[in-house]
Amino acid sequence: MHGITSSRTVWYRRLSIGLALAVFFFALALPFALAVLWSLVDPAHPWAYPAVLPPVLSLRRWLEVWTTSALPQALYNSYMLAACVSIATLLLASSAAYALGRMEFVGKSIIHLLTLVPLIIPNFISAIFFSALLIELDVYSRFLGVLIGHTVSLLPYAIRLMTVSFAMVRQDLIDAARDLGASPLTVFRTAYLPVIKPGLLAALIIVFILSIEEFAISYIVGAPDFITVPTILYSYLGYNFIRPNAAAVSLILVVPNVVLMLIAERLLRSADPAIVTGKG
Amino acid sequence: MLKKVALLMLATALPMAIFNTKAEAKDLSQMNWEEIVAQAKAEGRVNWFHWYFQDRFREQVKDFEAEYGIKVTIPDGDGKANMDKMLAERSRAEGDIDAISLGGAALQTFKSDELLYGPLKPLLPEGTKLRYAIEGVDNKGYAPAFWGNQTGIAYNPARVSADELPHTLDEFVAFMKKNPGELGFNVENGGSGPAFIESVTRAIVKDIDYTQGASSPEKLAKLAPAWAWFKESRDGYIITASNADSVTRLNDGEFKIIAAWEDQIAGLQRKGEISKDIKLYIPSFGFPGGGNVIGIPANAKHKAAALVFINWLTSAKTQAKFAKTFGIAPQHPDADSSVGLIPAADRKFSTAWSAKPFGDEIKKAFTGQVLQN
Amino acid sequence: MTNNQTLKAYLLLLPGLLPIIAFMSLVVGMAVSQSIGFFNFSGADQFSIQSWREILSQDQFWRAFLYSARTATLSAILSVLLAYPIALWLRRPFPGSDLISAMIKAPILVHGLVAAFLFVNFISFQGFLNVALVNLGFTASPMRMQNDTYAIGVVILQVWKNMPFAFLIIVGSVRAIGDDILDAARGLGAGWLARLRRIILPLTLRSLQAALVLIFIVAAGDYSFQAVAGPTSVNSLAQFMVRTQADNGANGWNEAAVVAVMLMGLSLFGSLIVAGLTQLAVRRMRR
Amino acid sequence: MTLMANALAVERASLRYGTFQALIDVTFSVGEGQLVTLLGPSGCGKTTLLKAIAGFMPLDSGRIEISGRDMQGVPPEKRDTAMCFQSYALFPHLSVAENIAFGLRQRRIKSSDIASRVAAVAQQVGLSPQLEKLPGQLSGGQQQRVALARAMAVHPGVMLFDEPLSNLDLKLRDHVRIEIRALQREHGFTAVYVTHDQQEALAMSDLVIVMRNGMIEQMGPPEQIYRHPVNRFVADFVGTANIMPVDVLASDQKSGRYEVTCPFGKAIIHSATPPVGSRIYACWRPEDAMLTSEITEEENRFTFDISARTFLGSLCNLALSPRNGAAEAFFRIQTHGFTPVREGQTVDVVIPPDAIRFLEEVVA
Repeated sequence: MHGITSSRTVWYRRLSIGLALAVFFFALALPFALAVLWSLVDPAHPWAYPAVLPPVLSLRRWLEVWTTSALPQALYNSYMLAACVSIATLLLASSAAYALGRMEFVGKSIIHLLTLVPLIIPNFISAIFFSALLIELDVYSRFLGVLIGHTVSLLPYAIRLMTVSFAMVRQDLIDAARDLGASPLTVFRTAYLPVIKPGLLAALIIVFILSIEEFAISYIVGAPDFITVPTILYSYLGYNFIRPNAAAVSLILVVPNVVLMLIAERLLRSADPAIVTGKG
Repeated sequence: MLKKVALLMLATALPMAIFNTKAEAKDLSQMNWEEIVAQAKAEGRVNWFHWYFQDRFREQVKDFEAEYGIKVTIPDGDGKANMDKMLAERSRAEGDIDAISLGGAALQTFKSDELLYGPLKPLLPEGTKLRYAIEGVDNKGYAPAFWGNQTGIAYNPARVSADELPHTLDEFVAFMKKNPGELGFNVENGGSGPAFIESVTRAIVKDIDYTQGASSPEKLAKLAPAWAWFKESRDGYIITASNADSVTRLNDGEFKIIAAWEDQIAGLQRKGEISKDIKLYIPSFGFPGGGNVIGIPANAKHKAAALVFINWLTSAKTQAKFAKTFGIAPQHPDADSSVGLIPAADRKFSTAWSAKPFGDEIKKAFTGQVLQN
Repeated sequence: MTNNQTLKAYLLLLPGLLPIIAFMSLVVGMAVSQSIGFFNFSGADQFSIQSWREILSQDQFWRAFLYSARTATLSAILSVLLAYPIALWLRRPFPGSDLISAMIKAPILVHGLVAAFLFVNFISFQGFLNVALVNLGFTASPMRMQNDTYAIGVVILQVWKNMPFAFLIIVGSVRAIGDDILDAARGLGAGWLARLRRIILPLTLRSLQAALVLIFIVAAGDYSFQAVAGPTSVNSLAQFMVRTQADNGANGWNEAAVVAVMLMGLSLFGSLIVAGLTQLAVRRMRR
Repeated sequence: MTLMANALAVERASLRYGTFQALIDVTFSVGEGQLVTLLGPSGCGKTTLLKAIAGFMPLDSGRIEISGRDMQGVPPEKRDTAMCFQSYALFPHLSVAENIAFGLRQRRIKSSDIASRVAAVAQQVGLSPQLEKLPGQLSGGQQQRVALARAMAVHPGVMLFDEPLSNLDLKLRDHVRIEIRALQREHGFTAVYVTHDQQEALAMSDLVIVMRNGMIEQMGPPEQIYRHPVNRFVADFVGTANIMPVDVLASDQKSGRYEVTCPFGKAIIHSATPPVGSRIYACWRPEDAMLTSEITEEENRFTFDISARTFLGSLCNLALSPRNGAAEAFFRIQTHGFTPVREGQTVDVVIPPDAIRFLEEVVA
């Protein structure tokens, strides 16, 4: 009897995994495959009605997008900005994360909530009125504007991730190191660093990715001349809609981030997955 | 809060102060063209704020870069954002914009002599040959036209034969009744759809002077019959997301006809993005045509380079090449005349855009009265 | 001693917290003060409710407001409804469950604009779905699904993008329920429905509410999905705000500020209402 | 013993997790109103057996009957059982009263009846003042009572206890143990009680079932388990035992007198049952041995060195090594706490012949 029930549960399980795979295929794999296909449409041979498949495939589209569009500039802007943002964010976040993770003080829970405020203000509101503020203050540097905007709106993620890391450092290790006469630097190296390093790196990577993906502030504050990969994609999806180019830019936006995110996830594997996304 | 503002100001003002200390260059009007070109080469770069086909213009300007050794940067901003930036930077000693493309009628809404450097007419070697009055607006020599374009109806011969095409308002009604959802036009992101709206309005409401830009509630109220026409045929047409979306979906076979820019269709065809079979015509009740101009903001950093660039852009050679590559109406009298898509016989149906801001109000009223009602 | 510690903690908090508080209060303050006539770019700074009157009397604004409220509510509820059973299913690991949770989390890695593009590409007139439907003989001619009037596309995208977040939030709390507690309920005669109603739902209420609030706020403030895949006949509030700012010259800032304040109000009160109603529903079910 | 209906019967129950055999052919039955303890070390299958009875784990083979009804395919929620968990498994979001009422609600009992039953059960376990509190606000002992009350409230055919006292401190444990036994006697409910604590098992059971490796090693009343363990495992697990291999030299089955050699010399054993082999194990309890200063017996008198003395207050444990023969072996005896002996001293010890039992296990 049990043999039958167990084979039935195995069968159910296989069916449900199959179903999940099918949903995954239609919801993610197939659309991406189509994007790859569209990005390979040869520029000289349009994929037009009534052709069901593109007539000629080539890599020329990629070459063309690379050489004529603002993509190299956008990539440079995005990655340069993301690097600055993640370093600035980490520098600002670490002492706050230390306080939240390792100290007890009055009003801690309120402070905790306050750090999350940027997450609940709709992005476009911060973007528009931050740009109004920049006009009011006569700040013309788009880079500076976007840098400040990104840093502040991504601070919550860094603070949260690093708070968890700091909280995981064991007090007995710190005490032991100090008891054995270690200098503050050695204490940091032996007791703190090994524990907070994964969280630190993950925070760095996640802020980096989120900065690259950020659209509202880059679009509103960066307009018109500070372009990032998402703003260029938005233009390809809107005013300058050319499907094959949009497909190529989409892939360029997604693929590196997926790789980075997998690394971050690996670093944070021991931690709660909700922390990785920071939105929990 | 004021304290914070003050702090932030202080923090941002410091680096600004360092950047803004460069001395003004010698006034260009005192130089001859050779001196201007020399000055331009010394400046070495020009930031051209332009809002469409940026990637293809990057190809085109390579000729200019090769000829003068001046680097052209074309950011990807949209037209509205470019204008906002110019307005926002007007009080700055030196702005980021060296040359800015503007819709022909854009200069009606603000004073070109405050915002723009010039007039350019006397500064450009061929300045007197160029066109400064376009879409019913004369910008007094501040911004020469470099792009002539026409709106019309594009159709996909794979879906519809030439003799089925509607040319009058009644034929449009009949077409939409017979082919519901086969006509596409946009409201946002581009002027081709608004051109259709404006043309229909103009054909239905005749007792308005469309060359007068002033807008009033009474004037707008007169447009009601046009909105009734659109509402009655609501199932007949589809609103698309942009100029480009209309074209893409026409190319996909989704629509039989769309409102479109001649230059956009031609440009995409010559690039190979869309089928070469797609054709264009102007219905007999007329579709607006116009063009775009280019000017130099008063606080441009590389004025000489911008001037040399504008001279190149509006030259007969470049205009002739644009006509071939993009299908535009060339704006230099010596350039080959247009090799456009629209049959020559239809050209007579071209009308001027209705003056702004009333022209913009028509579009907004359409959104309010027809779409979101 | 404790005071000293608190002082030290606050000093340490300063570099991280000050930018957040300064930026957010400046931005929100800017929006609120612009909405009532201050920081006016076109005229004198003075208190005026002109912009409020202007915006609140517009049909288009209210349509945008209701539209955003509706899509946000729908997206939040649908995402949670979808994520909840999956979280229950993956409560305990089984062979293949890691693969499934990895697949569920995948959309987090896909940028919203990319998702919108992929979706529009998929359902477009010449897209895969239509080609498949026509070739399989389900429809005679392709269906027009792009930018649909009822914003089904936008809701699908919102659910696609936000369901993983709901899943991550909920699965943690579902996993935190001990087997013993469920066994105890079972032993006391509770079938699966009774366990769900009386034990699991009440114990996961907080995370349910967190997921709803988060998705509601994200969806209410949506711009990209609406701009790419939304109906052309109506704007989302964020889109309306950007347009109001862009289309109305210098006055646009003040009117956009009104929209911004209303959007913040919608995010705050809308999400609170959704969370409150959930609590009521769960309370009632518990009986 | 009167003939009682079986409240619970388990027949040849077997259960496997993957390759691990958790239960092997387990058979026993429990009479109405009896308290049965499943005793064994961790991993012996006792909790698995309890969960199989509750229905949380389906058997691979065999059957379980509750009140004469076959439970095959009956889900836990439909079985007439209620379980007290080691973790208490109280519903943290429900008040004490709601926790107790949970099972009653599930049984669709009128709400007025529920209220009175909750009040009555709470009264019995002494929780009346705590009814409106949440479990998190109670002490461990109080939580334990809520778990007990919650299970009792539904008047289950069989109550199942999964090490219910293991999270309590020692004093409280004794107290609650007595209380549970009293309640069980008073209400006459049938109970299966899982524990690894042999004292608990001996103190409260009608029947003790000793398990190891998924099998029943021995079952019987507590005295029988303690007095007559069948093998080294039971002898050692239940109480403390001196286990030694013996060779049977001479036997007189009629009088039940056997002469054996054991590690410290020749000994006499009185046994009602004959040994199962000539070289088998025997055991005796430390408290059965007497120091010769207390008594003057000559039979089974042996001389030992005291190698360790542990003072326990009222009692005193001595570790002894035999004077002659196997120096490796150690034997434990227990005497009064005031016994005046020192480590290193030599003592004579008498082990009464009927204190030594043959185990049913031959020396391999």
